[in-house]
Parts: sequence; structure tokens; C-alpha cells
Amino acid sequence: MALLELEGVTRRFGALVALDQVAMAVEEGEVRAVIGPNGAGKTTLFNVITGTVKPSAGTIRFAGESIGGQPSHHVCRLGLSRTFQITALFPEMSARENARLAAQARHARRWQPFGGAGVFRQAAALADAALEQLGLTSIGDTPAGLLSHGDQRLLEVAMAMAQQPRVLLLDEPTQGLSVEETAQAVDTLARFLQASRMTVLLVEHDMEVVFRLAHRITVLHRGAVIADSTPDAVKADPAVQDAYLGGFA
Amino acid sequence: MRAVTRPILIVVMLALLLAPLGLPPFAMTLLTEALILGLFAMSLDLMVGYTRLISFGHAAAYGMGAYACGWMLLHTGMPLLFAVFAAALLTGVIAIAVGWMCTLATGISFSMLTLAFAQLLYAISFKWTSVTGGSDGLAGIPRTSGPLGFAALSGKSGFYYFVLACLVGGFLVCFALVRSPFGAVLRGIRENEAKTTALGYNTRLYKIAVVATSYALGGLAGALYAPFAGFANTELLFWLLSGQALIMVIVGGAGTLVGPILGAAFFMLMEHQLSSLTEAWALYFGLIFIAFVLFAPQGIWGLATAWLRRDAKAS
Amino acid sequence: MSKKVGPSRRAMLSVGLAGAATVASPGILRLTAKAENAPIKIGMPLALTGALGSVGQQLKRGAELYAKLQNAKGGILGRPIELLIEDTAGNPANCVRKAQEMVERQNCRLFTGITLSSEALAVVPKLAEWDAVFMSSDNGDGRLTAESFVPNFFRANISGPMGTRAVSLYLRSGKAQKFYALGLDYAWGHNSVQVFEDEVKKSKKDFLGKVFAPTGTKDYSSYITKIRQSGADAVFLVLQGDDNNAFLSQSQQYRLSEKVRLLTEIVDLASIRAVGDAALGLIGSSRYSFTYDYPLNNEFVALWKKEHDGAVPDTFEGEQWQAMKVLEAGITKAGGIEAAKLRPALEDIEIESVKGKVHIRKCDHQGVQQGFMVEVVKQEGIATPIPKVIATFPGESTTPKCNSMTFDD
Amino acid sequence: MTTLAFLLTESLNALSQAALLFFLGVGLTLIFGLMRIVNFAHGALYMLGAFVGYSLAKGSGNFWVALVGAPLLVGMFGAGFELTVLRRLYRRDAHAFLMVTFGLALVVGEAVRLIWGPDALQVAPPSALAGVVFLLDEPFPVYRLFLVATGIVVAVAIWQFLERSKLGLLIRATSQNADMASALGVDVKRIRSSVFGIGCALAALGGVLAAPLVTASNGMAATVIIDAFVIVIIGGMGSFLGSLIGALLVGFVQVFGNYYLPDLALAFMYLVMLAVLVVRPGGLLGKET
Repeated sequence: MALLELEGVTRRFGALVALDQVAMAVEEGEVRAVIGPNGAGKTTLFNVITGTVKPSAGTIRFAGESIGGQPSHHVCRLGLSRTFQITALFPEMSARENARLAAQARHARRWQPFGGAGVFRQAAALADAALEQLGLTSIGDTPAGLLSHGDQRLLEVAMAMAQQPRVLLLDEPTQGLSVEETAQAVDTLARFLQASRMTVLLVEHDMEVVFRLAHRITVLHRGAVIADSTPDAVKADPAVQDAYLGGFA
Repeated sequence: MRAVTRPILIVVMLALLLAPLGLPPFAMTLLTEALILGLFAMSLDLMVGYTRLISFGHAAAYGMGAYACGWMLLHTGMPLLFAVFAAALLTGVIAIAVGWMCTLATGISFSMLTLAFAQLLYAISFKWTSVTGGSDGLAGIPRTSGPLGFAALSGKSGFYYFVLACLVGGFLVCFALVRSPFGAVLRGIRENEAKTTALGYNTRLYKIAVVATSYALGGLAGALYAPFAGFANTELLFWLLSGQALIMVIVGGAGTLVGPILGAAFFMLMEHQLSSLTEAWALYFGLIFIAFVLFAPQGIWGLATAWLRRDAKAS
Repeated sequence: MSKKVGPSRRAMLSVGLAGAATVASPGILRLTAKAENAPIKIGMPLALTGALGSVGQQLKRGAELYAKLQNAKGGILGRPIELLIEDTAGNPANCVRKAQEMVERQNCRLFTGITLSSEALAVVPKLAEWDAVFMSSDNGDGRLTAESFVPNFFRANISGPMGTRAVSLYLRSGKAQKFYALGLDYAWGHNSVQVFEDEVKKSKKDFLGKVFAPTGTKDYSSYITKIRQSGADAVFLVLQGDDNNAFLSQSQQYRLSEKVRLLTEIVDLASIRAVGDAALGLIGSSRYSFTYDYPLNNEFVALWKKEHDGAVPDTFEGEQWQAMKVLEAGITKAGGIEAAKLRPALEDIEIESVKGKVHIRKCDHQGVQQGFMVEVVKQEGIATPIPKVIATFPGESTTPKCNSMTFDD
Repeated sequence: MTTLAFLLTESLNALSQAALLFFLGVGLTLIFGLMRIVNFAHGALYMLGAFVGYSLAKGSGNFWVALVGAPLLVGMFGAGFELTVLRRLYRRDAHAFLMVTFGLALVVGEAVRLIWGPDALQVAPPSALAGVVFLLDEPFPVYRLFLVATGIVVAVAIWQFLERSKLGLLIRATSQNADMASALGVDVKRIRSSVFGIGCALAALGGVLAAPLVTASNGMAATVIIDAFVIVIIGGMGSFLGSLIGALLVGFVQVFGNYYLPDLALAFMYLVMLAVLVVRPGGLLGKET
């Protein structure tokens, strides 16, 4: 059984159908990219899966449990961690503290209002491991707001990883980066994905990044899935080329 | 930093403990009131400085505590010690409902909802004459001494020590809270609430909890004020006090706990002394605030620590 | 509500406290040793700024002129008068703190001029502990000489119920038959409207209804509509400060006085100056009016004009002057300012003042004095209208029963 | 009084109050929309407007001079304050603005007391507006009709200014996104000074127009600042139309509420605000914050 399964997921905003009967199955250990032109519904798809937006219809199952319409903090705690298209960090905290706060969210005593040395120690251990995975150990004490843009994007991934998720949702991890920064970040991500065998759902604009990282690609067009296949098959698909890729391939 | 401030705090603590032995009566009166206001401002700092929940209605906590404590002391014969803590508890419990409503909104709308609640309480205090005494308020509130040898609390120094104990206790509670896992989440909410939610925290519950704690401590301050001054009236619920509390926090240094205590003492003593010197005290008072914003953005505590640091470096 | 306190128990307690304090405190011992020519300190924590700053300033001027002239004559008992004037901004918390400072730091044992009723009510319960006497010069709240009475409190001024009573006595002989009332929604407003309602009913006239507006109301149109709709011949107003000014300005714009007679519990000059001709025709009781033709008053007004470039004394300037005169008589009679001596001296004292005879009665320490009715009229040569005395009533008929706010007949 | 006459006069009263509230609210909301500043000194500037108006009216013997002059002078004062003080603070957090405008409120309030004294001062409406008209046989003050008319004129003028003029367009652009606007070559600094000045001028206009109803007094600042906040919040912070709707809502609820349920007079505004915010946390026309 797939780890994350969507069936007939529809989301309407008034007359606009942002997601139209989306079905998709992400297997454990798979890196799945979702691509599509602007307004295809990629970010809405993320929001529906993570519970920030409720689906109008359809079911979303994660490890067999239905999560459609559950509040986001609940969905997150089941093991889906996400990053944001626009960098979202705690700018005044150090990178390590950012990751530690992320890890703490999974701790049973995350709300403890006094003491908490034990909670902090365990969370810090996870945070350090995650920073290491993304090659950020050396900048662990720098306030997140002062990091380079590329490191900020990676820190977001590290924060998600510190939560020991079962599925990682990455919303355009190279958004806003320069060409060199993108290349560096993608190298790091590729190394990290290879080593961790993480299940990943990735939204990305940059096709080079997608073809480099993804095992399988889902193409959205006007809210509907028009292709769902391996990168090579998608590249060759004329319908996809029409809708989206243009002269890319 | 800590190595510098810790000995200073210990000296200040010792001085506060020994104060009744050396200070003349009115200095004790002022000091007691400053400590009460300090507790009040510190309670607001939990919301403003640590969670960036800017409340425009913290007078609600002070007033509720003062009226509840005053009413109990006047009408139930309950001893001081119990009445004070019961009033603080009651304020905290009511604040859960207030927090629930106010956290429906964020940002400036949150601020205005807290203001609306405080002003509604203000209106109620005028109308619910049988309990609040209406515009006259409650006057002649006694410091009923209790059983268990707590009689000393009703005397001048005894009451001072009681206030000091409440302030230190309140400080320790806040200090532990902001350094705990709970406090780390509050910092998260302060810096990026959406991200905190995305990480899997139910931020609204944390916010309600911090509002309740903050109000309970603010209520404790109000509950101490009623038997200190001997009265409780509608002014204690008026928005002006909420605004002043906010200024105390900022002038002292938000997000430092100690700063707002100093800010409160500064505010009260400044107002008291300036208004003795000149009728135009409000003018100078206003100029001082503007100067603080321009020249000492980190507040009193920021100035103090910068000065200590320089001192430490020099030696 | 606050319980009624028997004076005797509190009195004994405060005498006891005074004794204990004298023994315990070296400061007081030192002071009594040189009390012969030590200044007499009179504490005045006044609302000099804020919404009622105008009243506080009047009280200040009244006391200052008195102190200046009296000190020129050698003070009281050969001791100079020293006024301790501080601003409370009308906040009871400030008032209590300032008063406490005067007691603890300056060893002050006399108070006067505390401006707002809420401030007075907060201070009054502390008088016994402080062993201090408070001579009210402007607090109108009837309760201060009723439920909230304490033995160290004295009132030289006309209280709210007394003002209302003067209005109702005046109306007994008038033509108006149907009345409506508008008061501020706090203790003073409610008490005075209640007294007025009782009085109207007692005189077998119609009381059609009442409404209360919160302090700080800016738009009185809804209340004016209510008054117009009631069909009353006259409306009784218990308003003060900004609220009073707003109501008078707006009712003039509505031409309300063409239809309904405006009666008010208190007429003062500051308000008349603020609203100008809108005050014309207003009939009300006055706590003090410079127009009262009486030798001592004429003398006082002349002194005042000389001192203040021809300006005439306002309501609370006159009231404060009278309060100082009562205090002076008490101190002279007691031979000192200690509460234990001053209190009995003040009880039952009678003096000639700017408003005629004032007698501090023993039972509730209210100053029994004439009630004045004035009408606001235009006088040749003066730009702003003035309050002209149109009737006086003897103190015995305007002062309520002892320790109460009601009247028998 | 017939029911119809009652409804007509009360509605006009409500409109006249709404006009006064609108002058306060729209200035506050313009400033907030552009600069994200909660201006605590707004009430004090309203009061300053009334007193400056008093002096101008007295000095010139003409109310109209005051009506134009007071907003102009107070607006210049506001722009000056922005230039000298606020300008240094845009990189700082909300606390700085809160405290600096609180300080300004104290300074202005006390300066008014020192200059004009503690007593309330009369500002009479001009003789042309002092009379009454009869509406369905009931007398109604001309001055209140004048307030309604002024309210409409000012609302339309501001609306047209925002929609049509270049500065208005720039203000709207800058409210959306200050960085983008300055990238487009817009002089954000000048816009901020102008808007702060305009906001203060509108508060002063409210003060001058309110003076004949309530006199110019030291107490007038304390209560109106809260009224202004409430209106702006009900309408949605930063929304011009919102402040208009907020003013109308509060005006009507207050006037009719005072009539039917005078016991709740103190609470109406807050009840309306609570109800609105619980349903729409960003205000009626506000964006979700």
C-alpha cells in the first residue's frame, strides 16, 4: 500500500476549481515531483494535504489513516513535514534553535512549562543530526535571519527533517536562489536524498532540479492530473509538452 | 552577561529584603506600590515581550484581581492571604474565556479585542453596583489577617514582604516558563506564528495558556493593590492603565522580565516626582518617552546591561 | 455597599491610634516639641490636570489667596499656613499616594480640596489610620455624610442633595407641574436624581421619567429627544464639566429651552463661560455665587478682584475660601491641629462666612448653610452671562436629616 | 412627535455623529494602511484642532477661517513630526511607534493645557448655521445638517483623491507594498510625510467641527482616541471604505442605543466591535491579518 494516497481530491474556491479529482499514490522511499504551469494547483495540493486548506471532496490517506480536513498541527504530528515556498524561519533564533524547535514539536512533553532539560536535550540531538544531514553543522550558531539565502532554504529542509517525518513535502526548495546557489543547494539535496531514502513530495518550477531529484513526476494542469509517470516518460509525453513544457525537452 | 547580572540581582534582592529596616515610611509605601506595578508590568511582558501578543486591555487583569480581592476582604472576612490568591486564580480562569475569544484574531485585531473586553468590564464595574460599588468603587478594604500566624502580613512591613514574595514568586514562574519547552514555543509564535503552526504546534492553545497565565499574574498584582491602597475603583479597569502598562513594559525593555519591573518603578516614581515639581509634568513625561524611543531603543534594562557590560570589559 | 460605621467606635480607635503614634514616632515627638511656631500644613492633593482640572485650579486659587492674606496677618495661632499642593490628575490611586506622602513624609494632618468624589471616597477610610482631619470644600456625594461617614471627615460645602433640595423648594411655588430628569450615570447623578424625584412626588407634582448618560458622552441628541418627547415643563439636570457643556451647547442648538425649562443642580461660572449664551435662562442651585449681596461676600469679592486683575471668584474659589475659614475657626478654638482636639472643636462650630452663617452640625459634620437659587442672566457691561441670586433658603430646610440623604417634609 | 419625525431626526443625528467619527477614523486608517502605525496621538491632535480652531475663530471672528486653518496648521505639525521623529523609526518594531505616539499624545495634551488653560472654551457655530429647520414640524439644528453635508463632501473628496489623483494612486500602491513602490521609483518618504500630515489634518477637522457641539476642552482627547480605534477596527485596519462603514455603524448603534437602552450606552461600541471581530477577525473590509 502506498504511504500517501489521494483519491478524487477536489478543492473549489467559489467558481474556481483549483483541484479537480486529483488521484495520486506516493510509495515509501519515492521522490515524487509535482509540476505544472502557474495556477495549476500545486500549492493548493500541498495545502490540502497538510491541512491548511480543507478539501471540498475526496479522501487523503496517510499510512492508511484518513487525514483529509484535519487541522494542520495534527497532520504534521502524524509525520508529514513541509517547507514553504517563501522562506519561513525564526529569524532571531540560531539555526540550531530553529531545528530544535522543529524537533520539539514531535516530543510528548513539548508543552512542558518548566524545566525541560530532557526535552531540550533530545530535541537538540535530532536537530544536530538533521543539520548534519544537510551540511549545516558549521553554521549552527548563526541566527537564521543572517544566513545566506541558500542556507536558509536548506535550513528549512533540516527543520522538516528534525521532525523525523515519514513524508517530506518540499515547496519549491530553490525558489529565489541564484543559478550558483541553486546548483549548490541541489547538490546537497541530491546527496541528502540518496543517503536518507526519504519519501518526498516535491513541487518545483525548475525542470532541471525536478529531473535531477525526482523518481516519478505528476503533472497538474488546471487542477487535474494529466500525466503521472517516470521523468523520461513525462518528458516524452506530447500532452505534457503541449500544456507545459513548451520547447524544453 | 549572566555572570555580570547575577551578582547585581543578588545585591538588589538583599537590598529589597533589608529595605524595611532602613527606609522611612513613605519610601516603603512607594516601594511597595512600585513592586505591585512591577508584577503587573512583568505579567504583561509574558504576552508582549515573549509571545508578541500586544494587549491593549491588561487593565482588565489588574481591575478584576483588585475587585475580586476587595470584595472578598470586605464581604467574606476571608484572610488576606487566601483572598489574594483566590482573586488571582479567578482572574486566570476568566482569562481562559477571554483568551479563547481574543485569539480568534491576530495582530492589531487581537489588541483591539483585549481592549474591548477591558472596556466592557469597565462598563460592568459602573453598572453592577451591588458588587463593585459602581462609580464609588469599593473603599475601606481591610487587610484581614488570617489564621496560621499570618497576622504579620497586615502590617506595613509584613505586607511589603508579602508583595515582595509575590513578585519574586511571579518572577520565578515567568523565568521558568520562558526557559522551558513551552517558552521555546512562545518564542516561535513571537517570531513566526504560521511556521510554528506548520511545525505541528497548536499555537492557539499556547496563546490561550499564556493569556491565562499573564492575566492570573496581573490579577495577583491587582489583588495586592486593593488591600494596599484600601480601595478598588473603575479607574483600575480603564484603558489608560492598559496603555500605561504597555509603556512600562516597553520603557523597561520588552522580553526581559526584569526590564518591565524597572519600567513600572520608573514610570510610577517619575510620574509621582514630576507631578510634585511641576503641573506640566505630562509634557516632560511625554518627552522622556520620545527620547527613550530615539536614544535608548532597548529600554532601561538594555541601558543597564550595556553599561554593566562595558563596566565588566573595562575591569 | 459599605456598611454604616458607628462614629464612636472609629473615634475611639483613632484616638487610640493617635496616642500610640505619638508614643511610637520620634518624628511626632520632635514636632510637638516645637509646635509653638511650626507651620500648619494643609494637604491639598488636587485634580489640577485632567478632565476636572478646572475645578482643581479653582480650589487651588481659593486656598492660596486665603493663605496669603492670613499669613500676612500672622497665620493661625501665630503659626504660618503652609499649603501642600499636589496634582492627582483626578486619579484616586494618585490621590491616595500623594495624601499618604503628605502624611508620612511631611507629617501633614489636615486635608482639604480633594477634588473628585471617587478620590474622596478612597481617602476617607484612611483618615483614622493617619489621624488626619479632612475638610471637604467641593465633594458633593451625599454618602460622605451618610453611609460613608467617618468621624474625621467634615464638609464645609453644599452637598449634592442640598443643592437638589434647594431646587425642589424653589419649584414648590413655581408653575411647572411635570418634570423629567437627566443625570450623569454615576453615584452623584443617581443620588441627586433620586432626591429630586422624591421631592417632586412629595409636592404632588408629576415626575415623568429619568435617564442617565455616562460621563464623557459627546452626543446628547438621544437624551434631548427623550426630554422633548416626555412632555415635561421642566427638566432637572445633574451634569458636570464637559458633559454639562456639551448638553447645554446642544440643547441650545435644538432650541430646547423654548419648550422646556432647564433646571440644574449646580451652576458655575466656568461652565457659563464655556457655553456662553447657551446658559441663559438656566435656573439652578449654586454652591457659591459672587453676586450674593452680603457684606462679607462683597468684601471677599473686592479682595479677589484686587488680587486677580478684576476677575470675580468662581464657585469653588468661594467654596474653598469658606472651607478655609471654617478650618481656621476650628484650629483657633482647639488651640492646635491634632485630630483629637480639632474634631471636637469643629463639631458644632458656627462662623460667619461669605455665604452667611455656616454651622457644622455635630451628628454628621455637614456644614448647615443657606441654599441659593440663581438664574443665568445677561448683565450690562459684562460679555458673559452671570448667575443672579433669585432666592435663598435657610440651611435648616435644605440640609438633609443627620447621616442620610433624604428629607422629612 | 410622530414616529416618522422621530426616525428622521434620530437618523440625521446618527449621520452627524457618523460624520464626526469618520473624520477621526479615516485619518487613523490612512496612516495605518500606509505605515502600519497605530497613532496613539490621534485624539490629542483632534483636541489640538479644536483649540487651534478656537483661536482662529476668535482672532478672525470667522468660523470658516478656523475650519480651514486648523486642519492646515495641525496637518503641518503632523508632517513635521513625521519628518523629525517618525522617519527615524521605520526599521523598528511596532513598540517604538506605540511609545513615541503615546509620548506625543502627552506632550500635545499638556501643551494645550499650558497654552489655552484648563477651562473649556466656547466655539459657537457661525450665525448662518446656528438656527433650526423644521423637519416634519420638529426643530432640527442646521449645524447638524451641516455636519452631515461636510461628512459626505469629505468622504467623496478622499475617495476621489485616492482613486483619481497621482498621490492617491501612489498611496494605494505604497499601502500594498512599500518595497515594490520604492522600486518603482516612488518617493516613499514624501508620501509618508504627506499621509501622516493628511491624517492629522483630518483629526483636526473633526476637532474643529465637534467644538460647537462639545466645546473645546482638555478632556476631549481621552475618549475619542478609543472611538477612533473602534471604528477603524470594525471597518478593517487600513480600509477607507471600512472606516466609513464603521463610522456609520457606530453612529447609528450609539444614537438609537442611547435612546432605547440607555443603560448600555457605555458598552454599545465594544459590543459591536466584539461581534464584528468574532465573525470577521480582520474587520468588515479588512484583510485577514
